[in-house]
Amino acid sequence: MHRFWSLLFAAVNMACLALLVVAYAYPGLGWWLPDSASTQANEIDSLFYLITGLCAFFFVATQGILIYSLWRFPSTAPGSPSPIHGHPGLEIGWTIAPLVGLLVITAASLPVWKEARYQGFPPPALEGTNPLPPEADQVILVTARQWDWHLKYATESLPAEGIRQWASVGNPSDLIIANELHVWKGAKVSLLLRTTDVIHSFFVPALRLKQDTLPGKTIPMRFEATVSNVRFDPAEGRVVPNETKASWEIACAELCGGNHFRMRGKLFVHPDRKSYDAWLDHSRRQTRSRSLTAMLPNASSSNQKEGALQ
Amino acid sequence: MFGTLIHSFHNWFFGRQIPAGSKGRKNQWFREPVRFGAVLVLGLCSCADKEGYPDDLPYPQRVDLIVEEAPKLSPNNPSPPGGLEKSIANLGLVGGKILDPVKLPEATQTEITKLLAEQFGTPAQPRVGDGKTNLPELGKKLKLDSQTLAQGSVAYRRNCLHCHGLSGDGKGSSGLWVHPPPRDFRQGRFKFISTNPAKNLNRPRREDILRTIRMGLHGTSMPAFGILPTEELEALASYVIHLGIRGEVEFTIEKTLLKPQSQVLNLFENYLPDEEVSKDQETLAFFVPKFLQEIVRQYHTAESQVLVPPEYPFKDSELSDSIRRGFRLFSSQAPDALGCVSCHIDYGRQSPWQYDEWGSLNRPSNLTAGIYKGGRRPLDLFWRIKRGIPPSKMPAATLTGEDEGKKTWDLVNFIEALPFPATLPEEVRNAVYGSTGRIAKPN
Amino acid sequence: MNHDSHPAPGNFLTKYVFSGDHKIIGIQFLFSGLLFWILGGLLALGVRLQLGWPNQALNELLKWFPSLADSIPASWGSRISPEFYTMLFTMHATVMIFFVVVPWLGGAFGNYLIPLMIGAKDMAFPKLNMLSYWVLWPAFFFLLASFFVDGGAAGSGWTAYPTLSSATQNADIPDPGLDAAAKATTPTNPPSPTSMEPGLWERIKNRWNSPAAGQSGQGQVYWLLALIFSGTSSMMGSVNYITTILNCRAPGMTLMRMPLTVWGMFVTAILQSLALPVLTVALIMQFLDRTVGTVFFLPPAGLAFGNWQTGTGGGQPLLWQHLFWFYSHPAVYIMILPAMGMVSDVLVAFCRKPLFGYKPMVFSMIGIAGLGFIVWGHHMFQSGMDPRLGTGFMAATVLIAVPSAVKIFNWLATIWGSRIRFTSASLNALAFISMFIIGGLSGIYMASTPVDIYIHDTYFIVAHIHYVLFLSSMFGIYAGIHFWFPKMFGRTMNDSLGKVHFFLTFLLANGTFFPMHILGIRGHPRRYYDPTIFDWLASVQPLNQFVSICAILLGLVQVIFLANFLFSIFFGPKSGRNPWEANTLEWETPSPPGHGNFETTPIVLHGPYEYAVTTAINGRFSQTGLNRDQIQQGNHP
Amino acid sequence: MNALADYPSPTLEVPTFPSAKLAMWLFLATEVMLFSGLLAGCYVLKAGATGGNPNLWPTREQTHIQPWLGTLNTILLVVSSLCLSFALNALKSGNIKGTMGGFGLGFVLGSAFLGIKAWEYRDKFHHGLIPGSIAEAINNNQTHDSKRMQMLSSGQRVWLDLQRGQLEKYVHDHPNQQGPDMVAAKAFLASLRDGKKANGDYIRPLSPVEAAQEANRILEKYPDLPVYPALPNGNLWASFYFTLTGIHATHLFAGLILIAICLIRAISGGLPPENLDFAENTALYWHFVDLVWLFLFPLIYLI
Repeated sequence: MHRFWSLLFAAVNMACLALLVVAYAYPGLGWWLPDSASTQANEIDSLFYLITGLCAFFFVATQGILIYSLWRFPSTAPGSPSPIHGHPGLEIGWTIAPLVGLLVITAASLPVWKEARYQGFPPPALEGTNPLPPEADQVILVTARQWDWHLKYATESLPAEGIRQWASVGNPSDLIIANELHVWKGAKVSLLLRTTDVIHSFFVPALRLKQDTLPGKTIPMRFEATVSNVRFDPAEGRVVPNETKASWEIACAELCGGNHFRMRGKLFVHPDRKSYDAWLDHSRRQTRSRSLTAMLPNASSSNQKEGALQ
Repeated sequence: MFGTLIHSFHNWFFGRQIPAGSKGRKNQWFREPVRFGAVLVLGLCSCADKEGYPDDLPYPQRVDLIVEEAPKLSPNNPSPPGGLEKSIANLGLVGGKILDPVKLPEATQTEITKLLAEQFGTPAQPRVGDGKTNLPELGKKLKLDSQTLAQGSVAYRRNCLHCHGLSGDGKGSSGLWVHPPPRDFRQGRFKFISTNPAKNLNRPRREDILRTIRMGLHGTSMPAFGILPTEELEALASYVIHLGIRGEVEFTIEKTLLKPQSQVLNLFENYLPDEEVSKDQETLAFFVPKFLQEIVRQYHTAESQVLVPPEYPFKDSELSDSIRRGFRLFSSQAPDALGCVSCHIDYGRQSPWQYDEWGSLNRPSNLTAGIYKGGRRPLDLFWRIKRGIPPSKMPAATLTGEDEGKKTWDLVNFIEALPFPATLPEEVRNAVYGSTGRIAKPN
Repeated sequence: MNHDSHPAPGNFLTKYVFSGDHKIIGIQFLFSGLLFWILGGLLALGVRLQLGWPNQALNELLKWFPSLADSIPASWGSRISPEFYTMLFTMHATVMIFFVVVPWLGGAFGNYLIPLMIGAKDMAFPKLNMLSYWVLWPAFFFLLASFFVDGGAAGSGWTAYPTLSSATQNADIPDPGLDAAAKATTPTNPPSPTSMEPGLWERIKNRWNSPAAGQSGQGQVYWLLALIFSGTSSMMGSVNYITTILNCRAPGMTLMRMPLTVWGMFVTAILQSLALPVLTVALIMQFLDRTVGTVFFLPPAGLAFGNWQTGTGGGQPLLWQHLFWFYSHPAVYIMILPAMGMVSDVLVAFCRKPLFGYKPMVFSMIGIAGLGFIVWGHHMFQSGMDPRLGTGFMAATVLIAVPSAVKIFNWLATIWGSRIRFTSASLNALAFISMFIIGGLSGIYMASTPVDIYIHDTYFIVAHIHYVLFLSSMFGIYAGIHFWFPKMFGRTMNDSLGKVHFFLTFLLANGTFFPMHILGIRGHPRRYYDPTIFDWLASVQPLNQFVSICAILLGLVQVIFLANFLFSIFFGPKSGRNPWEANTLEWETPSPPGHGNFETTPIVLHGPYEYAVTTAINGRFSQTGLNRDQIQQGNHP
Repeated sequence: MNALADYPSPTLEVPTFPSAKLAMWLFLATEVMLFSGLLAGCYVLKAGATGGNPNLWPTREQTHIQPWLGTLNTILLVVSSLCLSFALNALKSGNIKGTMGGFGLGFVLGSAFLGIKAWEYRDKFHHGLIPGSIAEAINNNQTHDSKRMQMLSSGQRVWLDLQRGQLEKYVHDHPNQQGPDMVAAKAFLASLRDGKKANGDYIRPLSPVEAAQEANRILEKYPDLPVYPALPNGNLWASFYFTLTGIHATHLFAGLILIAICLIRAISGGLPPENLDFAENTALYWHFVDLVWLFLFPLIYLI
């Protein structure tokens, strides 16, 4: 009977491992990490694989010892156990071994964390009078509320009073869209996250970007997209997905009420600034238009475009 | 045979402690969970995740109070969340008029339910018209065919149900907790519409409903659904119209019949004045399809009655003059002023709460915040000014004269600039935000 | 406390209900926990039902259970409503953590085992002990009552982050209709000034009824009250445990001769007594925010919900997270350290071999507890706190993995070369170790701050916490119940049924919780009512369904355990004093022990794990040095 | 004392520290954590709200804090602690009268503390210092990043209502007064109303922020007018004040009950020696509560 139990332990653990391997080996299943589309995403993924490798090693080693022991040392086995109370050398060894592994992980994590979060933190750009945060190509204010994301795109230069003034008041010409994040490939995007009601969390899986929004605070974030998934077609007046048809979504990752799950947005990465500018220009014209006829012909041709109307 | 089985199981379970055989039948308890489990597994495996309402679920009959007339008062506070119904029940105390549909004779209630079910189907198979009467071509133009509606009902259940409720009553489980309360479609009234007021049509265009769904209502809890596929949005709009029509038929009949001494004839007189009815046609069964047709016709008319704004008359350099004129129109000083500020007190910062048609509390928008429920495009503002928001007592602007169009654009310019102190001319800025020392600096 | 002040109980009421006897109190905790375990499990099934089939019509899903289907309001459109769903998972976590695992480990096993294992006649303060149980009853009341108040039970997650949980609408909201009516009937102008000022009580009452969202309704207030009371109970218990362990040990029972179970309880009690008050403070602050209108968690500019605003604030929502996690991270250890101790004892008794590295085991427990106070920030890497703090917390968090690893290796070394008897108790203990490896390793992902950016608040966390709390702590509890059941009730549980239960639970629990890792890697956020609205999550919906089926079966399988447990109390075979031939002191008492536990005060001569002793009769030394025959006959020297 | 009591072996370790005292020390450790959590939270919030700028915190004048009352309370508590020490000493030396006196005086002083505290609370309520409905004086350095807060919020509405009510009552109660303060009161009252003049012209009422500034300006000139001031971070201050002192007062109340029990026991036939633990623990607890007050006093009354 003891064989049965050791086999059970072996089977369950191997099944768990197998599930991971299958999920990794068959990307078509969609059971593994989603597309990665930012510099930060690639680094986080590498780190993820590093940790997975180390964990897999410890997992196999410890579970292997456990299962082997169950197989090898049942009460029915001949002989009797030896009364060992401990072994200082072993203790020191197996204190240091995991410590080394963990230090490796820490060492690998630090630069990525620094890259992801220290940039612009604490936010000097918010305090001073800089028109733009240093090295940012694009500034987007994300205002979360129950239950959607309002994104404000700066369409002209920011006011002299600084970016905080822009975030609070803004320009009349700013483009405000719900739930659509438009950037272009290679742009250094500076996001300002805030909320009007409760804590939300701006989660873009494809960018491996996640940051809570705190009531009363404006939190800066940075990212740089490395893959594009759409382009703007001026002839059709709408955003056209690439052949790969990657649909990248934005979600809320912090419970924000009954409709928490409903805070869905989309990420559109344009191939270049030109495409983005064309989209911005088009959307602005749609938004600022004072003539019905300028908008009507395309009024119901595409929701992508219509979504930009606000 | 069975007894032996139980016996051996008994021994296995209790070991050798208990004498065999004596309590065999009592072990039935153990079979229950097993049966429960088997049934559950079978039940679960037999159903995939099928979307949509169950087929046998009917639309619920209206039992909540009807607000016939909302009070004129402006109370200090909004109704507490979850307290809307209680608040409505008290409206009678403060000068409102409420009617209780449950007080209708039982036979009438049954008849209404039956007729509504005939004309509008169930949540799973919604339709407009019973399929026999002559709605097809109008219905098709409005995309009210049963296929679109069925698609809409699935999308509605997924996206809208928990706020707007099964019958569109705005009392879904989440809806109780949000301010302002989700729209109750059952009166067929919509706030943000762009039809021409000349025809006295209080119907939305499909595009108006679509805009609300796409962009949400900023300043309320209605999210933007712009990233849903176009077909789904269209289907949703159709289904919302379906709910609106269904609710309106029910609402109208109940509201009329609940008045003292009223009868079916009053319905015809009030709502179908052109209809020639004989004595034996004075029945609900005759009224409902006719009335339904009338409503659908109105929706259809509304589609072509968009209120087209006059061409924008100003150059960029004239903007600040236009804002100044708009400011005067908005205020109450100038001779032709509209006095918007008497409701949008302190430019909306101290707006009082007011009852709307549904008996819930709302307040005029805070225009210094730059948040516009009905949309932020200049066109939306234009429509709000020219069209008003009738259900919540915002009147349409009574601008007259030749330069009516210009004046409207002046107002639009002023309202657009209001949230941005830097863009306001100095005297306007001082009037709105106080002199320099008293500005509440936004940062 | 002198034993004379605690006489043997006379009547039924003092014996079984208002008893000061630690054994009765332990069993009271055990049974209360059992009831809440059932409730918490059912709540979890509700969550899984929704997640497995988020769009399915409920009356079809539940077609075999028409009464259940009928209880869903028709206005919900044959669907669980999102508010109800948030309530389900919030209450599931709250019940399981604060009303099942903590009362079971600390309350039931702690109470039952500490005096027995250290050779004391009872706790140091029997009446305080009794009070610590009965203070739980107000908590039970508020928790259960919250299901029936307006808006249902708390729904802002067990973490209850402000401002979702705490925002209130208004300082004085009379019902607008009635308010206006009052104004209309008394048209005095100006209104009498005194009537403008609502009384304090009225303000509290109005605020109580004026949540900002469905998640901060009266249920939240009840939740806060329930937690304040359960915290008080735990605090009383911990003070009692520490005093008992320090002061009431039998002669010869040095600290380094205490069984690891007692060490686990001791360290847990210290953790609890130092960390819990901080949570209590946070709960009180939120309670005042929610009722009186203080602004601890309301940001300076206030909040805007829909078209209304709260008042101005001045506080910081983030403060709650700091205070909350200052307790709730140690709480994780509060919920695992006693189980670790119990598993060590169970394991050694069935391995028939001394515990490998007793001192390292003790020191690693202390190390875990000590480090446990400085790692709370790893729950908050994405919360918007200064990222430099995150770096510090990452370093501390990484360190805390080391003592856990040391424990694993010591257990493995204990098993190595032993002679394992496979019983339900030992199997559950072994499963604890195996599953704790998975739970521990998956924790490393969260320690690494960049990976946590992605993993945070996804199902990976849910998988991790369930591997630690269900597959570890619960298996520890199963092992403990199987192991000490003979001592508690004088009868043994059915071993075959126990093994069947173990087999099914082990399989199904892994089936339930392991795929959650995959969901998390895919990025499935937790607390989602309907993940299918997202394109990128469509591919994992089959996994969600698989998890749900496993979870429902897992729930059903627990019936076996429940049945085995309940029926064995009355009909199980009688056990002797020491059915497992274990060494620790509790086995030298009768089963169940009488009032005062020991016939004569035991004198402790050995450590707890003297097995495989070649020179001894039976190959072991019990802690008092008695051999099996003497213990069986009750012939103490 | 415990299971060891009846065991004869002197060679084995016997605890010397009484369990009851140990438990009381442990309990006090949890209490230390409770108050340090509270105080740490409060310090963090205050630091976050003011950023070290004392102008962003209400002054003593604005909050009607009277340090002499706090000092008096401090003295009361310290003396009551001394009384309890005295009572303990008397108890140890068998002086029952001294014991009764010590406990009795301690009880009276503690009650006096609570009485003064209650009076202070009443005073605060009277001045409209109720958490959640105090108008904030907006300082230009203060971050108000939500534009929407320019709208009348519920707290501000309560505050404005209170202002109007108070001023109307004042004007109504002093029909014959014509002084400049009455003029100011009437002007302020008028500027609070949404202003439709008799001729139909519209005058913008003061926005809440302006009203708050105006209230402070008037109060500077005419401190006797029944106007509630707008305080910088007033709501946070009130939250601190009531929570800190409230929780402390609750502890004090519990201590009073303990002292009362000691007193009753002393009166009804003296405290038997085995109850020395109880009396000692009571004193220990009371000293702790006293100690907490020594932290609260400077925080609330002096800083």
